[in-house]
Amino acid sequence: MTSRLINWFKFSSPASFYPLARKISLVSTVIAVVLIAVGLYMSFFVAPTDYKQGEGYRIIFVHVPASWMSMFIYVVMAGWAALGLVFNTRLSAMMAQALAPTGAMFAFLSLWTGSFWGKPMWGTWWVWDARITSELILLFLYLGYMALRAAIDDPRRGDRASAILLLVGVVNVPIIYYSVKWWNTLHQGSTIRMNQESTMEETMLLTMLIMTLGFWAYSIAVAMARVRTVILERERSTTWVRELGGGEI
Amino acid sequence: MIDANTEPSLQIQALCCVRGDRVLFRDLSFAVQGGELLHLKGHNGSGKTTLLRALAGLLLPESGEVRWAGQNIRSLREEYSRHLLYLGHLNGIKGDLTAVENLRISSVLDGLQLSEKRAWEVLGEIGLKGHEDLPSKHLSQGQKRRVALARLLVNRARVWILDEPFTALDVDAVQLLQEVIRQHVANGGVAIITTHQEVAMIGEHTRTISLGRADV
Amino acid sequence: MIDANTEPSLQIQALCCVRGDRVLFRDLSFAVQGGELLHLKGHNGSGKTTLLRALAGLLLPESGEVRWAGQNIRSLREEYSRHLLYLGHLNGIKGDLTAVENLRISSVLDGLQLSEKRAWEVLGEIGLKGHEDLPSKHLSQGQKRRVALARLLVNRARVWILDEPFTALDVDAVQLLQEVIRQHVANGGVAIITTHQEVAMIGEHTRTISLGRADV
Amino acid sequence: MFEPLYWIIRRDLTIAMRRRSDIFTTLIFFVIVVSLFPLGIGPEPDTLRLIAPGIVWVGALLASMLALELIFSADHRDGTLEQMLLTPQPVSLLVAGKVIAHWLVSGIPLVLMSPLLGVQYDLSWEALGTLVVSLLLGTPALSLIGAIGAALTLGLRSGGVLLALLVLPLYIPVLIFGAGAVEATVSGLGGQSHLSMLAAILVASLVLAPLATAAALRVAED
Amino acid sequence: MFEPLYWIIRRDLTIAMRRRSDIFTTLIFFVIVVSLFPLGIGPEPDTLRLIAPGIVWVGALLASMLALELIFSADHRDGTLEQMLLTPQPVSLLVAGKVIAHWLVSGIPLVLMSPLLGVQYDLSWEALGTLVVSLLLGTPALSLIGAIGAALTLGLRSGGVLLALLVLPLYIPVLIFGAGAVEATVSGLGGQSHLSMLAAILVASLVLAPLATAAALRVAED
Amino acid sequence: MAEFFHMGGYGLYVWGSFGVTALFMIAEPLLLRSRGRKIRKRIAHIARIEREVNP
Ligand code: HEM
Ligand SMILES: Nc1ncnc2c1ncn2[C@@H]1O[C@H](COP(=O)(O)OP(=O)(O)OP(=O)(O)O)[C@@H](O)[C@H]1O
Ligand SMILES: Nc1ncnc2c1ncn2[C@@H]1O[C@H](COP(=O)(O)OP(=O)(O)OP(=O)(O)O)[C@@H](O)[C@H]1O
Ligand SMILES: [Mg+2]
Ligand SMILES: [Mg+2]
Repeated sequence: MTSRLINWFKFSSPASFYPLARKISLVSTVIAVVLIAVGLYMSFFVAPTDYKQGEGYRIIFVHVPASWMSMFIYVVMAGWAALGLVFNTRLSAMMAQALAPTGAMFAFLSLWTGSFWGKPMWGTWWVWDARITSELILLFLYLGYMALRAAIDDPRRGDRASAILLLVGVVNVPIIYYSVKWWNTLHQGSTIRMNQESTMEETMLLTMLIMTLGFWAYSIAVAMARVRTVILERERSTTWVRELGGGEI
Repeated sequence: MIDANTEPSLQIQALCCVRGDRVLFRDLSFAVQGGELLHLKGHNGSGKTTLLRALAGLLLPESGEVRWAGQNIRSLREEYSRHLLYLGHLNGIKGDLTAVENLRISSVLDGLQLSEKRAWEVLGEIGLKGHEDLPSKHLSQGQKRRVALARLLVNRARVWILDEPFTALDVDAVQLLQEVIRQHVANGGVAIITTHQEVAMIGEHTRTISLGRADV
Repeated sequence: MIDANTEPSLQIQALCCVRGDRVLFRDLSFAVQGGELLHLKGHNGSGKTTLLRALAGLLLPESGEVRWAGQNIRSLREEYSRHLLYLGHLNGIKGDLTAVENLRISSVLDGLQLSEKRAWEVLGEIGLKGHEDLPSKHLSQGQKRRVALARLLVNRARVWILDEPFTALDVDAVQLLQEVIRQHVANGGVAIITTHQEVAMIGEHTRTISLGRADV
Repeated sequence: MFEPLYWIIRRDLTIAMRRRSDIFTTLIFFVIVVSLFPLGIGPEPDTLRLIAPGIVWVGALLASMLALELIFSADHRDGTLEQMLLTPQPVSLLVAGKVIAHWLVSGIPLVLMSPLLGVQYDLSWEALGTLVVSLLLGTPALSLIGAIGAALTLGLRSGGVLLALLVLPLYIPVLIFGAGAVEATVSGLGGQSHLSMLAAILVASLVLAPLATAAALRVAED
Repeated sequence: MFEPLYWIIRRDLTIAMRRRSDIFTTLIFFVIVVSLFPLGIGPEPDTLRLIAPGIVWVGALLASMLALELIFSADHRDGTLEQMLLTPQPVSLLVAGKVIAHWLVSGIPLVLMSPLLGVQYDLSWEALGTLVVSLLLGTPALSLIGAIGAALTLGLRSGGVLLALLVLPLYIPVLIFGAGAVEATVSGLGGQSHLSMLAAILVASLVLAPLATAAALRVAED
Repeated sequence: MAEFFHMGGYGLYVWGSFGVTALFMIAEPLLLRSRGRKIRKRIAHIARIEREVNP
């Protein structure tokens, strides 16, 4: 029991996590490349043409994984933030910091690909639909987090302030989601609903799943690489970084 | 819960404070007992303010801890604040309130009741006669400092942490303040101060700690 | 237009400053010549800062006037600013800029060009070695003051108006600053300062003016 | 426990009264913003009636957000905030006091003024009633949520704008239910359910926001 | 004469670059405010298209006004403004430099972002073009006029709100012609005449505003 | 081949989505690498100076 605890705390120090992050990053890079390659092949050559939307529907294979990742990453960041506040470990905050740009990127990609889908399907780039609007708000939450981090120079203060923001945000995300949904459905208007075929074809579902896993691996790879950079930037004057001395890093 | 009658004592253990990428001090350990005056010395930028803020619990040190009567001040929180009076580079008074109002508010928040009459008296003592009822933003630099220092005359905290209390004060006020601090220490309180002025801090119970290396 | 070679002289005539309903001083008249150091004394709130701001042209006096080389400074405006260096209770440096950038900017605005190299030298002289390149909001109280005072080393203004320049400075810095002021006066400049600290302001050319009544 | 709460509120109200202009400025900002839209959009009454609930609510939201900037910044700058953190009182209590005082000074006038603006946009009496009630429930929630943002951005140079960025997304549910209540009344559906959602949000933020704000203040003074 | 102008601009741009987040926050505030309205008003595209020019312009106006708060306040607080008044340079020149830097940092991004927001409201390409041009002419005028207000409210506690109060009425002509230009384009009338009015306002404020601002700054430092 | 890129008339939209996604997901690691290089270089630089000053 005790030995396991010690082990856990050992890896919560940036110095010992630094080499580990490299290994994780390398492994997930390989997984990501393989999965995304397979996913892309299936998206274009295996999945059949949709009888209603023609080839246009293929956007789903990037759109949905990007949307899912953007939401998932925010929750993970909030988890790290909570850990950081409770145990006062620097590494947790660094993990949250490392994830944020990737999450924001996926939120943006979700909006972008959604727009590029909406134009041919609905005839407009943008519609104030509930889901779309809450994705936009999620993007704002990411940007707010990053802006707050950037505005505070003292890294420790930045860690704690942005952790509080993340926790407040994550409490709000479900509230925002349901309120937006309600707002939209209550005064219907001319909004065109996303067509929800739950009878999605098996291959399509499988392809989407593979792409999602690929994006997942990609996020882990990038986050680990970024956390290494963040560690170096923030710990550059500590002895362990100095001992690395630019040599074996 | 700390008994109010225990001997007050502040222990600093292996404290290390870092600002940016500069280590201001590391492995700093000492203790201060009731009846002692600690004079913190050091050139500009040696980390005196940083240390005082860490002692007051305003700043989370990089490592090490500060103990009050044996317990870490982080876990004591408000309990420790009850025994503490900190006065920093900023005066901590509201420009829109008069000196009297400022003094009474801070007393209430410190957990004391201060009648209006007593507040006037105290302000008179500290040399603000005739200015008690002026919004304190109109006061001069030194008068503002006096309003802040008036808290020393009503407060019953055991530990005083004063960061350059003498700045902006004229000669009379400096003398008065010295006397007040001496009284406090004589009554068994702890006082930790910094100052660059050559002030005769009286008494056998004065200790000096110097921060900072000789270079820089 | 004032000839840069005329003997600098500041004449104060029947100056009266009022703050709120309090007359701080009235009918104040004196003159300061080049090569003179004027030490303004007075207890807290006696009106020293008010007088200095009036002398710098930042504050419009109730009545009376301030003359530079025979002309009212109100009519001279920028012309007078060219000969003046005022340093108040605030440091006048930007926290987001480094010490070097702060110094260079203020020099350019004063109409001087200061090379980056020279700026580093000057900051080294004033004891900020190793801190030249740090955003100055991270500096300590005394270090910030030093950045502000570095202007004294590069400026060629004839009149220095310094409001408590010694606050927050440590002993070494105080000595250095005294030396710089003495030099300036020896070179025929005018210096008007206030300070509550017992500073040996050297030289035969020191004049003292006291503000404020004994009561209050 | 309520002694310090009372004193904090009293203190902040005294200061606000010394600078009475504060109260009016928030209010007038509200009035001006709401009145700007007809200028930008054009004067057709039908369009205006359609967008009135949204506009009035967005105006109230922006006014309340702007006023929030002041809630801690002055105290931070003059050092009174650091002193507050050092008192033996629980910080979240002091925060609650400050938010209450702030709402009394900046929120209440908005609520009182709103019917007048609603009339400008030709709303019915019933809709005006709902507007007032929705603001009465919504603006304190805005103040509470906004206080978190104000504490987080304390002392940062880009304070005002950053505050907006952090806080506006969090305000969205309040906006939706607030404006939704009025719209539902206008369209004859009744705003009851929206109003109870607003009340629920208010209660939740009353419990959680002071804690988060207190934590953020401690961080800001570090 | 241009040496100090150059240095002031360079100084302010350096500071802005040190805190790059400032630039983005103004921008994102703009985006958020503009996105708030559909949430208050409802998602019908027809209504939204109707009010789009007004909303985008009011959003730009509010964003630019909020950003203005920062233009002198930091300089005032740390004493650099008082030092600027004491330099031998004409104060209106320094003011012009600060406003230019401010517009580069806060105005330009708004102009660049506006087409995207227009797309959200389903505006035509032509209308988007007019929107950009009108903002390009209008936002510098907003900065110049706003600077006067910022100088007048300097150091007052309720700075932000009071500034809004003083400045918004002066902004109204800019708003009317700016949003008017876009609307005229939407309805096929062509926004030419509106745009030339905007240009005239810009020139006038370029000449007068720095002088007024300089005078206001002297008063603020008294 | 051309038919593949034409995507049954949806070419712009499909490639617009996949293209931008690919662009971002390739650019992100590249940007990250340059950021990492910069900090590593700086650390190496400081380490070298330190070795020179006190060997
Ligand atoms: C800017 C526009 C859009 C945005 C921001 C957006 C956002 C999202 C989000 C956040 C999800 C994940 C939701 C969830 O799993 O609950 C999602 C899923 C999905 N979207 Fe979109 N979307 C947009 C446009 C479109 C368009 C135009 C279509 C198709 C016509 C579409 C079809 C789908 C489908 C089929 C799913 C997955 C089905 C599901 O999980 O329910 N989206 N979108
Ligand atoms: N981000 C940072 N990077 C590097 N150094 C920093 C940073 N922040 C603060 N410092 C340094 O930390 C020190 C702060 O010291 P502190 O304010 O405690 O000094 P002090 O002893 O109170 O000085 P003074 O006598 O001038 O008040 C300064 O030397 C400052 O340069
Ligand atoms: N509105 C007002 N009403 C009444 N008195 C005022 C008002 N404004 C300022 N005063 C008084 O004017 C004086 C200001 O003096 P000033 O700041 O010049 O003092 P000083 O000599 O510089 O003092 P210090 O040594 O403390 O810096 C103070 O006594 C203050 O009380
Ligand atoms: Mg200090
Ligand atoms: Mg003074």
